[in-house]
Amino acid sequence: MIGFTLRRLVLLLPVFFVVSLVVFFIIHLVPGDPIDNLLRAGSSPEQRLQIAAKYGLDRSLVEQYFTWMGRLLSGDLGTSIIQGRPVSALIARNLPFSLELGIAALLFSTLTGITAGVIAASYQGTRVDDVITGFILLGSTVPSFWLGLLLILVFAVWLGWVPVSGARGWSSLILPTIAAGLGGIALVARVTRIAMIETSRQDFVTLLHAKGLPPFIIQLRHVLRHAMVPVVTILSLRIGWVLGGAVTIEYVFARPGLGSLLIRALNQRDYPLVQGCLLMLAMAVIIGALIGDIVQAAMDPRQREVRA
Amino acid sequence: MSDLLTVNGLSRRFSDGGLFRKRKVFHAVSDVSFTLKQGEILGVVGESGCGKSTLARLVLRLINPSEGQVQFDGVDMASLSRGDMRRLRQRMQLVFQDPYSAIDPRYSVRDALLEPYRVQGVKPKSTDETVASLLDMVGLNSSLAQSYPHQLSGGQKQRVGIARALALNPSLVVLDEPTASLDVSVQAQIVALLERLRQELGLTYLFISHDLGLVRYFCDQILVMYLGRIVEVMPSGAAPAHPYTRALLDSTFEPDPKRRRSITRLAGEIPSGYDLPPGCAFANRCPRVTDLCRQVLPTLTSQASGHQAACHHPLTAVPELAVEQRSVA
Amino acid sequence: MLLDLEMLRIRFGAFSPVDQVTLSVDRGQILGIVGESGSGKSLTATAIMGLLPRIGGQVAAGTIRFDGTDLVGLPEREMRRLRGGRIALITQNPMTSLDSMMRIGPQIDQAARLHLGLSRSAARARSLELMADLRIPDPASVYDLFPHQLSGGMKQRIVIAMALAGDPELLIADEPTTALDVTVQAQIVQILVDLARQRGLGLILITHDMGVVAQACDRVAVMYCGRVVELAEVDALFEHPRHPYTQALIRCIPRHDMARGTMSAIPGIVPSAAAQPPGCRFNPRCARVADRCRVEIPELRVGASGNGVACHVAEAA
Amino acid sequence: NSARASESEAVFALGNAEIGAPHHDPIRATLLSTVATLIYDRMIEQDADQSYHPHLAESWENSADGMNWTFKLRQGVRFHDGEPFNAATIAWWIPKFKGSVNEYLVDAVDRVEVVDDYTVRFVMKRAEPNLIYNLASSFMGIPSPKAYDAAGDNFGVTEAAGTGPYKFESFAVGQETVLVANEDYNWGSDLSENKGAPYIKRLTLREIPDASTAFLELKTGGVGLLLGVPDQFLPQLQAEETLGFRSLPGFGITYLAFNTLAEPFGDVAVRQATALAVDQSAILKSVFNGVGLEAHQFLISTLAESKIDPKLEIRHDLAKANQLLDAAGWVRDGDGMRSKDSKPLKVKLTAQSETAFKRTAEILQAQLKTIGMDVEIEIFDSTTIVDQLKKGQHQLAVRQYGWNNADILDWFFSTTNIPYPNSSGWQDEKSQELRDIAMQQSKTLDERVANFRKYQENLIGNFLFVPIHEPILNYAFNETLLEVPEKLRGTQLVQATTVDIKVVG
Amino acid sequence: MSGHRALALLKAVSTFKGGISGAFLLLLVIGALFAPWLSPYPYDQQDLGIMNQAPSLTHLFGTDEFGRDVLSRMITGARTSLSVSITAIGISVLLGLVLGATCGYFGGTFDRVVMTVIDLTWSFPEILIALMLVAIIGPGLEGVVIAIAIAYLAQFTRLTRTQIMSLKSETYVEATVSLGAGHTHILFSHLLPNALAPVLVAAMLATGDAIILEATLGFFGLGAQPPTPSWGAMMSSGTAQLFIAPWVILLPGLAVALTVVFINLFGDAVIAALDVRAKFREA
Ligand SMILES: Nc1ncnc2c1ncn2[C@@H]1O[C@H](COP(=O)(O)OP(=O)(O)OP(=O)(O)O)[C@@H](O)[C@H]1O
Ligand SMILES: Nc1ncnc2c1ncn2[C@@H]1O[C@H](COP(=O)(O)OP(=O)(O)OP(=O)(O)O)[C@@H](O)[C@H]1O
Ligand SMILES: [Mg+2]
Ligand SMILES: [Mg+2]
Repeated sequence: MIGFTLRRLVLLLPVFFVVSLVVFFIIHLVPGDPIDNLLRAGSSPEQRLQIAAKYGLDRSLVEQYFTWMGRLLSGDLGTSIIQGRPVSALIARNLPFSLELGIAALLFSTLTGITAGVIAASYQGTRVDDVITGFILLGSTVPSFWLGLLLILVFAVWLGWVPVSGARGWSSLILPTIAAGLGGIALVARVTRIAMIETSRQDFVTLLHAKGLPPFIIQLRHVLRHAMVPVVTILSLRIGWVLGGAVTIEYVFARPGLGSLLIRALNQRDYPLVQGCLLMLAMAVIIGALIGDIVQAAMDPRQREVRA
Repeated sequence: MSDLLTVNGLSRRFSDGGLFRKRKVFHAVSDVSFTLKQGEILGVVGESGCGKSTLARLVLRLINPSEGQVQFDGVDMASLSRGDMRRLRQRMQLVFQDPYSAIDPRYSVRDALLEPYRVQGVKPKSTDETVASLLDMVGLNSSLAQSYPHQLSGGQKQRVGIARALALNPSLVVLDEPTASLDVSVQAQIVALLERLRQELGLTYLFISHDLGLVRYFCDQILVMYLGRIVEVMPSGAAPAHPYTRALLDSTFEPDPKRRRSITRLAGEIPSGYDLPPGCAFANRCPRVTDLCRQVLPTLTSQASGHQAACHHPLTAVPELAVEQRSVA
Repeated sequence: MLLDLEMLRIRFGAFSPVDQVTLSVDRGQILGIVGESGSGKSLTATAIMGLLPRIGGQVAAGTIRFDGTDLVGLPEREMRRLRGGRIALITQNPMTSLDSMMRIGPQIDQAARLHLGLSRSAARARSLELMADLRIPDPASVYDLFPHQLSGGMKQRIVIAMALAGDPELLIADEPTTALDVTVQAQIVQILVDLARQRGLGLILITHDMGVVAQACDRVAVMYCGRVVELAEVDALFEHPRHPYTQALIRCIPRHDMARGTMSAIPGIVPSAAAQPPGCRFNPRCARVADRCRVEIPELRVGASGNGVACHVAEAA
Repeated sequence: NSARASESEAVFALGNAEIGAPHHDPIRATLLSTVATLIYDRMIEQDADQSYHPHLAESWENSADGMNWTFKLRQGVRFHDGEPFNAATIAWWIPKFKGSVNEYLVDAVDRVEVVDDYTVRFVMKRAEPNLIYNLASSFMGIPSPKAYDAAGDNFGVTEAAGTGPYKFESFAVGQETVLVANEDYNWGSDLSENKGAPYIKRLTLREIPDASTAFLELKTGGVGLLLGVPDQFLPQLQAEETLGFRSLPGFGITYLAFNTLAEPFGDVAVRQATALAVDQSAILKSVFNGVGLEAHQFLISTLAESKIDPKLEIRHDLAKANQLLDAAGWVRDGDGMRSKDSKPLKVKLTAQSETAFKRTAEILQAQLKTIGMDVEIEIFDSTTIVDQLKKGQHQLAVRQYGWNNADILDWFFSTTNIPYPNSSGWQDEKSQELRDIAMQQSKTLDERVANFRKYQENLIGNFLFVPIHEPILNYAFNETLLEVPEKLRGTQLVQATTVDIKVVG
Repeated sequence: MSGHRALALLKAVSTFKGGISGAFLLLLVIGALFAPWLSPYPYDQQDLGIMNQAPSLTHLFGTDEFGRDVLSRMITGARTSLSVSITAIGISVLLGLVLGATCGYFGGTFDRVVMTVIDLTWSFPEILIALMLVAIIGPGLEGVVIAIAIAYLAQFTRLTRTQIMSLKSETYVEATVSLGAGHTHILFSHLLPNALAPVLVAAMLATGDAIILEATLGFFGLGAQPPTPSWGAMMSSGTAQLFIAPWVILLPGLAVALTVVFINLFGDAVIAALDVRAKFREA
């Protein structure tokens, strides 16, 4: 297992290089530059040159890339042009919020999705199945920013159960979690349901029934375990979404986060910050896929064998 | 009769793993040689995974051998260009074990039967007639031409498969367990059909099966394979010389309750093709095993005319069997 | 009789793929059910196990009497108590019959813990014993393996052990050897036969291989298109097959001593479930078809001997 | 709900324009929020009527040639870290701007001379009557030299110290800043009633980007006061009984910018026709919900420089607009759109993606259609727009500036600022001459006002822009939580008023 | 369309769910196609005298902040929303088929590289991809279309690739090879046609998601340029409207939700219908 992980990590190096290249040049393709966002009314052209020089923006792109890469390899993500703070510090400040919401939403959508998927699969083809699938479907048809506002209206304004917005304490996490997670439920539930149904068609399930095991034990202890493999795959590939996908939610609920940081940076063409955030996201995504593989291998003894 | 097919030292290995994983080599077919005369039926028997299908694919060059040559009608297939090889395929055809998946579910019987012509760029005189005569040849009603595979029974599908194989007038037909997934009553129909076609069209068959009884019934000559190697080559009626062939024979159930008899219990498990023992692959299950068997790989040696076995202690040499025997009933 | 099926009919929505199934098996007896693919063998087994509702079917008529109780209409809770306990099932494909994500041992333990109320360690001890009985080498280490680490024959033995774990009186083996190699197949049949004899189990051996039937069974039920067409002692069946279908079936098995080209086949094809002919279902393919066969469904009449045939012509003879 | 938790606590939500300030260091900042005005005091305060008032500078004097400024400093003022405030502080402070983005604020200052402990003299490079304006800017809040030098880059992030009524407690970027009352404070400015410590003892300033969320927070009491209410929300807020309102004159102008280098706007007649086609009152009503003022010239109405000859003001006159176009040879086609030499009068209108801009663009599109101009809207983010303006890729653009000084005219129209910020590409000798006079030859404030009026009259006569709207600053607060003075002081609701706000009950 | 695909569709439509949803979608498409004739008013006709009016007989769905008729804007908006999502998904499916088929059929290093990149695009939040692309490409629907296309590319590529890989080992493909067929014949006559059905069903479901994504991008001011309406743009035209004239926002929201629900229902019905055929094949 450790060997497998190590080999996969080594494979990450070229990927990292490619990603860094893509990330760097993509952001420089976007028109506009950060200096305009730095200068205010009244400043002079000399000042502009001075700032360009300070951040190396006056040099060629290739040169800039290698400087950036050089720093990167020594662990330095650079300094935000607009905010004047180290990129790593800015990410470190925002990351916990993203993680908090991302993980909560992921847990919410996974747990609810799996539960719904299991129930729907167990009652496959009946009213219960229809109602659950329909309900979940409805939840996923509403854009999350929209849902966020409606949730605030109902639960914070009318009912007053939770704060309207902010990122203080668990109570302020409830609504964003629901708004961010609701769309994911449909995905998880769908995959779970189909995987459960397919698994229950297999011979070993028939044999489990033939052993006289109660159906819910069969569903939970055996079928679900098999159904979790594709669910884990899907989830591991969505790790980027966990970290940076909640932009609209962050906006509506006035929460800080990586997504918002990145979008603001993008709007201001704060190159080092955009590059840092994107690279971090990309790495998280790749590592997420890796973790997914490992978890999957841990779950499925056949894969463990092949990879050991 | 001339040699239609000559196979010489054919081997095929599959390797597993990659850049960062430990490489494992699987010996699917090892050092197989035989010749097949025009008009003959050569049977290949062996248990699942012993390399029968791989051999079939090698013979038809659907996959490339790791070593060895295949000569078809005197031509070494390795020397052919891609285009020539594709053209040569007209003369050798394959019928599959699983008729259920041998036809594209989106193709009607008619489409399937015309595909050989399309692929080879041959224009049949009249498509309708061609389809009708092919169906007739395999004993199907021409009204089935518009049917899709899911509307046919297994036996019907297999007949379509055979008709498709025969569309381009091949000389050699490789039959890869053509009846394995069919019921006995259907199997009998198909076998009878194959026999009739062989006589009418002068076909040569390479007939693959795991059913020794069927092979002995249908074939002139039998190759017995075990873990990728030929362990015995024998005329259809001969008594087996290799203990493995013996075991195979003993394991078949005679459909006659009066002849209930003891079954040879083989000890041990079939070794994996990944880590083959140095000696005889059957050594760990063989009742006649000696140290020699475990260390030295036996080669095919002649037992009688047209009968060879790869065994250090062939059965004809020692008539008495010291085998654990148990009665079934 | 341990198990007695009488005129069983299985219904899926509007159509009944299985009808007029009458058969019985006693303790220590081996009943073979033969028939071509789709003839309703598995459905019959499923019905006995009470698992039809799971695949959307139901028993429409007839009785399934197990040790005196009719299983038809038995509440699911009680059925569950029988299932895996007094009645056990072995399915066709050992490759897919085990939960690939669970270790071997606990899968065997399950039935013993559920039906015999054994503790974890007692169940384990019992499983190891069973595995040893089935000649699984080194049971203790196999106990902790995963299914994919075993060969097919070994897996099928595990499946058998699993079936035995609940200490059944009736064992239904649905084509237990089809997916196995010839040499392994022989061993598995051997094991099942030994079990029936030694433990006094009633064994229903479902197969499409007349050879297996001839070698292993005491009695045979021949099925065609969802119906039992002949029910007989095995010797009688092979010596004097009465139903034309049985006769034809025996004739199309290749034997090495037959000359090439002498094997005879049954003409025509098995009718699809949706297009069953009226009267005797075999009539379009039957060599001895009479007018009556085309209109009137022959009934299976079981005599005092327990043998019977569903054929107008055979009865007349 | 923290705002209710303790009697003397309150939560304010920052206005949208203030969101995203990365730190509270006034010297380095490009964006400062209200927070900075609470932590730091300035030498001079500016009131809503643009008048100047002493704060840390008790009085000041500008020499006749404009080359010397002398400031008398307030005594007894202490920084939060206990350091005294005196002339040495100023002498340390002004040079700190060198090399920063805010250098231009004190660009004209050659050096600072310490006259005595509480008197400093700025020796100027050139006369700069506008210095006083600069000193009232929030970027001129004075930090504690000791704390500043010690904290380095972390100043304004993890710690901050000024002399203001509030002390810095914590700051979570993009989220909130928590401040506590400076109990030693007794040097409140002229603008505040309360010269002592503020009434709100613990003040949280939150950043809520979405206006609806902010509104709902205010309504539910999660926030006591909104610093900046979007115009679209005003009617909605006004319908709420528990909410109170205050407003201040605006701080900028929404306008339509021309690119005189891109046809057809090189032609003054087309520019004038376009300008006359714009109906400011309709826009005020529909886009801004009647909030704010119609703009008919380029400067905010509280500036004296805005009082130009009324005849020159740009006002809706459809008939004249059409006349002008007819005269210029733009004839109407069958579909009502104009063309000249078979070139259709089709133009691009660039606008920013924020709602107010988008809506203004939409309504302008409809209004310009009435003079036969076919307008196609293109929405970009603000940085891309700047890039386009710089490259001269635009024709028309809906823009807004926030600046309460007439020198904005120089910023936008001086030849030296081509291509950006003078993205209109305006190059005219007469205009430039008037600009030079206004910018460099005004010795006194009155002279400056007169010169700038002339400069603006020239620009308006050339129709270089269409003034549209002068927003006013709106503040809403929850009356069950806070008591806000009737009359707000200062150019925005900042320190001056905040110290007077009381917590209800 | 081949015989049994038509059959599957027929089967889908003949179920209750499939019938209702099919009818709704058909109406929607007709509405979008004939928008100019069906709209009671020009979608961009402003009338400041009747701003933000609640639904009435003259304006069934009320008016918006410029006094424009909301119903007319929604009908025209359907056109934008549908064409954006259908075009985007269409591009995505086409590209996905090409990439997926190439990767799945030929495998090797090319496959590994492409799939790594593809996975990356999939795991990246669509909204970020879209924001960057729109910034690069410029405003308007093109950017949004391309962004949505890229966001879904991974899904179709993966699906096609898996399909092709499993089909590749089907016996009938080997049968074709043994007949002497070349790559082109195998890919175009066997693999792609058989891989198509699940990809098309997935595409249909994705079209629903794409409508939501278009709406979300509208929230960030990306997409349809005013005065062109799209449901997304209407929904997010300043959330202030929610309190002033909720119908301006709620009705397009409802339209999006309904459309997505019905697309999903219809997709399910089609899947079920296809499944029946698959079962039939097994029997
Ligand atoms: N493409 C391949 N890659 C790796 N291993 C392969 C490949 N093809 C076949 N094998 C392996 O080679 C061995 C022989 O396979 P083959 O299909 O020839 O057996 P067979 O005798 O036809 O068995 P069966 O009776 O089950 O059809 C098997 O163990 C199989 O796993
Ligand atoms: N779940 C089901 N729903 C509807 N019909 C079914 C179902 N299962 C089986 N059948 C039908 O019942 C008939 C008998 O099936 P069964 O599985 O019992 O056959 P079998 O004799 O076991 O065949 P095989 O030898 O192939 O296993 C078949 O024709 C099949 O079409
Ligand atoms: Mg094979
Ligand atoms: Mg069966």
